[in-house]
Amino acid sequence: MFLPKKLFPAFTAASLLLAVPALAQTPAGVTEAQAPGGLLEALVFYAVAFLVCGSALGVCFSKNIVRMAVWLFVTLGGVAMTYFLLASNFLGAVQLIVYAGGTLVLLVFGVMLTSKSPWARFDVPKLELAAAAAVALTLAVSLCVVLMRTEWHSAEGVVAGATMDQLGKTLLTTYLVPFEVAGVLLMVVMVGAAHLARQEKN
Amino acid sequence: MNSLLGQTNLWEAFDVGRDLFLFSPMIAMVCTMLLIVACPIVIGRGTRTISVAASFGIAVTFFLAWRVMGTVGDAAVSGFSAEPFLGLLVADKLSVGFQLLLMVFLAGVSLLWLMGSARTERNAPEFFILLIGSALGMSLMVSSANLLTMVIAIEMASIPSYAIVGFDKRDRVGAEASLKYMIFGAVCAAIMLYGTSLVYGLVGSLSMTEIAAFTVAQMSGGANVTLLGVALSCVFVGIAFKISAVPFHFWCPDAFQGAKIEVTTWLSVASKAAGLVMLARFMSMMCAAVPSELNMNLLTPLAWVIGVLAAVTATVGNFAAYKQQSVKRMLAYSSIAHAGYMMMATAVFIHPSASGAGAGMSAMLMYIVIYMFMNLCAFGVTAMVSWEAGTDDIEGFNGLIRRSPLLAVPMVIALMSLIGMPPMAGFIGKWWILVALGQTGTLLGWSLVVVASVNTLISLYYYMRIVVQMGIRDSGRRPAFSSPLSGLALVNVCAVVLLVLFFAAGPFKERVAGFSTSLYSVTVTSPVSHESLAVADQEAGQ
Amino acid sequence: MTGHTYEICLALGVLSPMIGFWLLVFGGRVLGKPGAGWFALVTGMGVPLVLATYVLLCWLRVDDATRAALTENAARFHWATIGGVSIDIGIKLDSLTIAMFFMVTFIAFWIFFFSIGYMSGHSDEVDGKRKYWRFFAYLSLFAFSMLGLVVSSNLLFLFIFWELVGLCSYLLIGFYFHEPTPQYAQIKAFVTNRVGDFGFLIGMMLVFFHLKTLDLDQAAVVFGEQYAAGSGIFASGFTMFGWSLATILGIGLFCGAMGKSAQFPLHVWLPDAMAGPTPVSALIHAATMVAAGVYLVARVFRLMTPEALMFVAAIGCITLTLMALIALVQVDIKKCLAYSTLSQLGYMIFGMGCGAWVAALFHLVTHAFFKAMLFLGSGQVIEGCHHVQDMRRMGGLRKKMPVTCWTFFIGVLAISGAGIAGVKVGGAGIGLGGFFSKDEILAVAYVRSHEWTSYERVEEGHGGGHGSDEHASAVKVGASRVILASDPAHGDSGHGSTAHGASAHGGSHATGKAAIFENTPPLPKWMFYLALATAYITPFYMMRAWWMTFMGKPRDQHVYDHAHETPMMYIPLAVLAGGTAFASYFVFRDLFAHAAPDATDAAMVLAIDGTTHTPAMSAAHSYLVYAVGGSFVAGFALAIGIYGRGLDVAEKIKRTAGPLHTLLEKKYFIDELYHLVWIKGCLVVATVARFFDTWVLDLAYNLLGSATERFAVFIGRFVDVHGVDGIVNGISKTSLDVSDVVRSPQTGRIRSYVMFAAMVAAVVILILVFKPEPSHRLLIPSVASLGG
Amino acid sequence: MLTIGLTHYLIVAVVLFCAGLYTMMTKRNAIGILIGVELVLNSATVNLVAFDRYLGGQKLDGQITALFVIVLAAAEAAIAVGICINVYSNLGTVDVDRASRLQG
Repeated sequence: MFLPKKLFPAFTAASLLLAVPALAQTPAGVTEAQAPGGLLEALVFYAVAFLVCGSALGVCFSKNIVRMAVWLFVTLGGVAMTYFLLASNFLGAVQLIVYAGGTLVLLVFGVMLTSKSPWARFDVPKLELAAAAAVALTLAVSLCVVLMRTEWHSAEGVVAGATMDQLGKTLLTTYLVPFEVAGVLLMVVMVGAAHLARQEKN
Repeated sequence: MNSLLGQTNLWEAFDVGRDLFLFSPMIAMVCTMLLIVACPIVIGRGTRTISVAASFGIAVTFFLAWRVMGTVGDAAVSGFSAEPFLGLLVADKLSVGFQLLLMVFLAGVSLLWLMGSARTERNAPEFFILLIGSALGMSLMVSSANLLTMVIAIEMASIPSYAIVGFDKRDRVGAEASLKYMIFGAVCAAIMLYGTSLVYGLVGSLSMTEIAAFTVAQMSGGANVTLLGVALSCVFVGIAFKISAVPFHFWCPDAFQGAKIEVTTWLSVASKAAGLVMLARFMSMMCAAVPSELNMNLLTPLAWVIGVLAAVTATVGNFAAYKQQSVKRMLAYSSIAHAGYMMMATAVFIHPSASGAGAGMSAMLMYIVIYMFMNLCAFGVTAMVSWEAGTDDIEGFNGLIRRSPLLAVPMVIALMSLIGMPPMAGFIGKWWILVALGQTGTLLGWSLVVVASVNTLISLYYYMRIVVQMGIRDSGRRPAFSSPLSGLALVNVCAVVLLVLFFAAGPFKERVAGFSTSLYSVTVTSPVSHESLAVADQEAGQ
Repeated sequence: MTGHTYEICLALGVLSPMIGFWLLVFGGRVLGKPGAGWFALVTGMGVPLVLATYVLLCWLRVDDATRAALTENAARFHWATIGGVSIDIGIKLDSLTIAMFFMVTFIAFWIFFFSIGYMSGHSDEVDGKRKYWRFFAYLSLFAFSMLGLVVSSNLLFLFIFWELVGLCSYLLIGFYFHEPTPQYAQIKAFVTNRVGDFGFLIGMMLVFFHLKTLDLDQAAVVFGEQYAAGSGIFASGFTMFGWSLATILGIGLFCGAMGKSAQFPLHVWLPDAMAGPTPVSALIHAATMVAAGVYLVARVFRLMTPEALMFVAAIGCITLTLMALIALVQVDIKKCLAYSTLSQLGYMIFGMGCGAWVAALFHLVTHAFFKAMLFLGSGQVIEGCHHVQDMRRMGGLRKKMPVTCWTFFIGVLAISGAGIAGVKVGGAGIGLGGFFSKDEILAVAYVRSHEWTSYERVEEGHGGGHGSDEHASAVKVGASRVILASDPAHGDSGHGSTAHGASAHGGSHATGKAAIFENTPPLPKWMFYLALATAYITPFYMMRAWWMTFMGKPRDQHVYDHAHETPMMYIPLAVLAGGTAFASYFVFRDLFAHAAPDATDAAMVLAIDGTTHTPAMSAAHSYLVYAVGGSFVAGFALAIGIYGRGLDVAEKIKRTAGPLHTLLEKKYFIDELYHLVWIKGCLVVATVARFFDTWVLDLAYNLLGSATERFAVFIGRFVDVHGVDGIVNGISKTSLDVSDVVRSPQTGRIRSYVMFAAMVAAVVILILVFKPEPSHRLLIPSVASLGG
Repeated sequence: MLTIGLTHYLIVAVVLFCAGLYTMMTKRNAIGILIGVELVLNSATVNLVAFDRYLGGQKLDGQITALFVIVLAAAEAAIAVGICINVYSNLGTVDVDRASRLQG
């Protein structure tokens, strides 16, 4: 692991700190300039990108599950910040509330419920790690190459961020069907998860 | 699809009543689930109560699908606005027909479950909710015309499936199976979503028609389509997972062996069929986006990819089935092989040459129908044998022909049908697929004919092992079977259907062919210019 | 009899055994031991035989025009439309069908009869009672399938019945499934047949796509038209091994026949199939099912190009020679008959390839009679000797089973082609079965190989010389013609022969036919000489078998003491012996000759009816007739000379011949060769695959240890495989090995699944991204020439 | 470099994607694999939002899709945790390498 373990709470704190300028930069998201730029944005972006990538790698290389969960939390926070940077405030909030606040907590519950000692390690053969790293690196390189080569079909530049009003309307009109389906899905999931996790009375 | 943000009254754009009617079978499924949720509160959670409610729901859904079937014409009928559900869902003969079929199959599986696991299971409401939930997901899969709905539908079909595979919580193997299924499924879904996001970036939309039009335009325009290829490959991972195409088939034998046999029956047919129909819809939209027949060879690389994958899938499935001791696992591998055959048909209707338009499509649909009955029959017999013998090993079939001829005869018919022996419907299914492949007149088509035929030969062995096992006399004289009457009825009806479908192949084929016509009547306004097509033609000719 | 009565009768004849089958399945147990057999005899074959006889008699009474009308108007029922082609269920009503139908029912009836006696001897089984009815149920199912095959008017339905027949064969070979040999044999038969059917399927699909029909008649007409126009399948330009697509069509269909009729590379299953009950050998593996291949070739004869026919002839020729040689050294009575069957089937196929359409079918019928009889005789011997099949332990049985002995002898005479050359009584030659049929095949082969060029000239100037040629033709060959001529209804209309049929048939197809006729090359001379030489071998090994079994002194007193015969079993023998003696005088030859003109649209059919002979050719045929006619004398003399006094002389020869004997005894090591090719070839593939697998997947686990271990296992398996022999073991073992390879990623560890899938995805993406050119240039041109 | 464009975000997403993939391949804890899945899903959402921002015009499809992805992730996590608990109570571990009774 290339980051000292002791530093991870510090990174968490840094992420929260970094969220502030990000939030400040796009106050309501409506009146954003057509071409935001400048040094500030670049700096913020690189900080956030470093946070996201670093913590994602932290997830990769952590040996125990609790650390992984914490790193994931940092990653999710960082992703939320990228949303803010992209002027998608609502999505950033959802990311923080639902993802970091809900899904991650669910996973942590899972961790707690399924390990005798949360610090237990499962070692993986070195060669296997190497193979996985090779696959991941190959993919990373090829994807980067192809993404940088691609010319995107519309280069309209940056557009104004959406308001929650617009999002809500679209969600409940155009995307009404998937919305309802997602609702049904959640209901089914609730039933299924409850069934699986419930203690059977014998 | 158009964003409707600017419109003042959104609901004027479409006929709500009509659309609700067109999609009423799915709404009925949701209502059935709600009914089952309500039952424990109002009446009680006894298996009988729940199964009555579920059968009522299935019947209503079937009836509604039947009614809708009568009203959808040959063309794809759209819901909500000019485009179906704003291009998110379609209702055509294909999707509604699939729902009809699904309900029949669902009824069969439920019956099997009630005879089997239900006897020791106290959680009928959960089981039915999950089962119907996955059925709803499959219905959505075949109706979706948009990558977003497609993804959601796949999840809707998969997530309850994970849960029902490990439904029996006292079952170690089931737990392991559901874990593997879930992990593999989650990974594939994640990759698919990543692909979807790339597709969105490239196309600017997730509507399948627009994706198809964009793809065709790019390819004929000679643009660099690498990223599109990568993105579509990632999307295909999700579909391949549902179809269990090699190399995304790994979950299939493990999950199928570990699951309760009723669940295996359900997944082996319904989820694969839904995946295949979805693939078929996607491919036919691609075809529709190509403006003239001459340019069909634009899509040749796509056909080759799917064709080769199909050939590998069939071969791997058949070979892997060889050494299996567990009949369930053997049938799981055989289902991989059959998925391979069906994929072959999907690969070639990308070439709708004048005479063969839709041949691959209707061949595949026919095969699905036949496959449903033969698998229900084979799994039904295996289920009853394994309940009796306490194991799903092949030894359980020892001397079945003497111990229970009413199980052995349908099994022989089902196995013969799976092999593709003549007097059973399986032969017709295979024959039609071969015809569709041959009709393309391409190297690909004929290579697939050869591969499929050789595979049939290979598969002979392991199916025959069961037949031989049934004939072999048991050393110890075991008593005759006491199988439930309804179970015997179920498998025997399936066997008879297999024979009937063979002899009534003509009308059957015409009916099924009707299901596929709607796909080809979809017209896509393609942004492809004629100059770019000319370029593509020249290049193809070189 | 008018209208559709013919079809109704035939259809009832087909359905009756089917009904019998179902009744036996559900009520066989009730019927009990002899009851089930008698029931099967009546429903399975009695009813069809009566109907067949009735149909045959009616058919013989009507004139040609009526027959043509009946054939034309035979009912067809629409079954399904595939790809715009309508497929009909119907009955092919012509002389060939009726003759075959009668032949099958007649012979099968007596074999059923025989079985009742034969199977009752097997009461020592634990559940012999159930087995008993099951046997007859299978036989009935077979009867249904075989009759269905004969009457099918459509290639698809022919194929369906064809598969059913194969299934019945599978079931019946493995009837004693608790023993290992039948189990292997049944799988071997099934698989080998499926290999042939694979070709059949390809051929059928070519017919379907290029001729746009599966109806036998229509296909032939379209084929002729396409040939004449140089369109359709003749315009494809596709070639493989130098064969055009049209030729591949014919060869593909012939592949099916190669499987069923056990022709050379696919012959391996038939000798092993003798593991089944003897009546089954008689019925299926001598008289009917194996003949189905010949019947198929006859039916699709008009779809065969000259090249395809040459291929057919070559395969037939190779089979007939090689198998006869193997028969020389067999000591198992059934195996000996099996190889003789192979050789005779080779004759039929060879005849078909030569164009001796009529003669080959004629030989099919005569062979069916005498070979069924011979097999039943051997069954009687085996049953009487308590399942001893080794001829070296028999000897002198004529005293214990005289009827069997002498009926067997008639069979030997028949297969040897015994007759008195050059003598006629009342206008008919004197001879048994093969005397006429085999010699006719040889005569056609002679014409094709030696006088083909002159034959063409004669064909051109045919016009007036009809009558005189007829009289000048070879005496012996003339015998069958005389029967033809004796029926005034069709003495003259040119139906009996060759390319002349075209002139009677009308102008439209004539051009096409004539052109093909011109393109037909002469037969290589070696083929004729091989066939001729084999005609000398046949009598030798048949006489050898007979002598070793029935004559001389008993070599095993124990066996001799137990030997006996029962009337239930020798009555059929006697009847079939009568059939053998008179089949060649009966209407079969006549009916085939009548069916022949239909087969002249595209290719040529030769029949020795005199009409094709110049006086010079007839003279040549006369020598030939004496040469062949004498063959049986020479063969018999040699056999008696060697085996007349026990086995000592034979042993001596065996020792002298050494390696040659081994070669024959081991059947040219063909099984071993298959084994080698399959195993080794597949192992190489498997090794490569496994090496890849080992390299990619297991690298992570433990590199060297695992690899070494796997290698060791491999070597072990490799050696082990060599210890096991037999093609079935081979194929299944190979498949199991391949199975191991394809299942090896299925480790049970989900992580390795994910890794495997991700690796594949990574490789795909890598290729996509770093490929040298954009994908739109990677278009693979469609090969439009392959399909229609 | 200093002008932040679409590609920058896409590359962040690629890193997330590959990190997730690596995690899925190397973690023996079932929940660890799920965490890898979450990373991949996040990469998809980053992509979607970035595309929406830079190419989407007035449409909000990307953001909406991202919302649905988050919902799907939650649903999947819920059922996954249920299954993990079930596996744990049956096998006594969530080590996926030890859940290999079904094989071949």
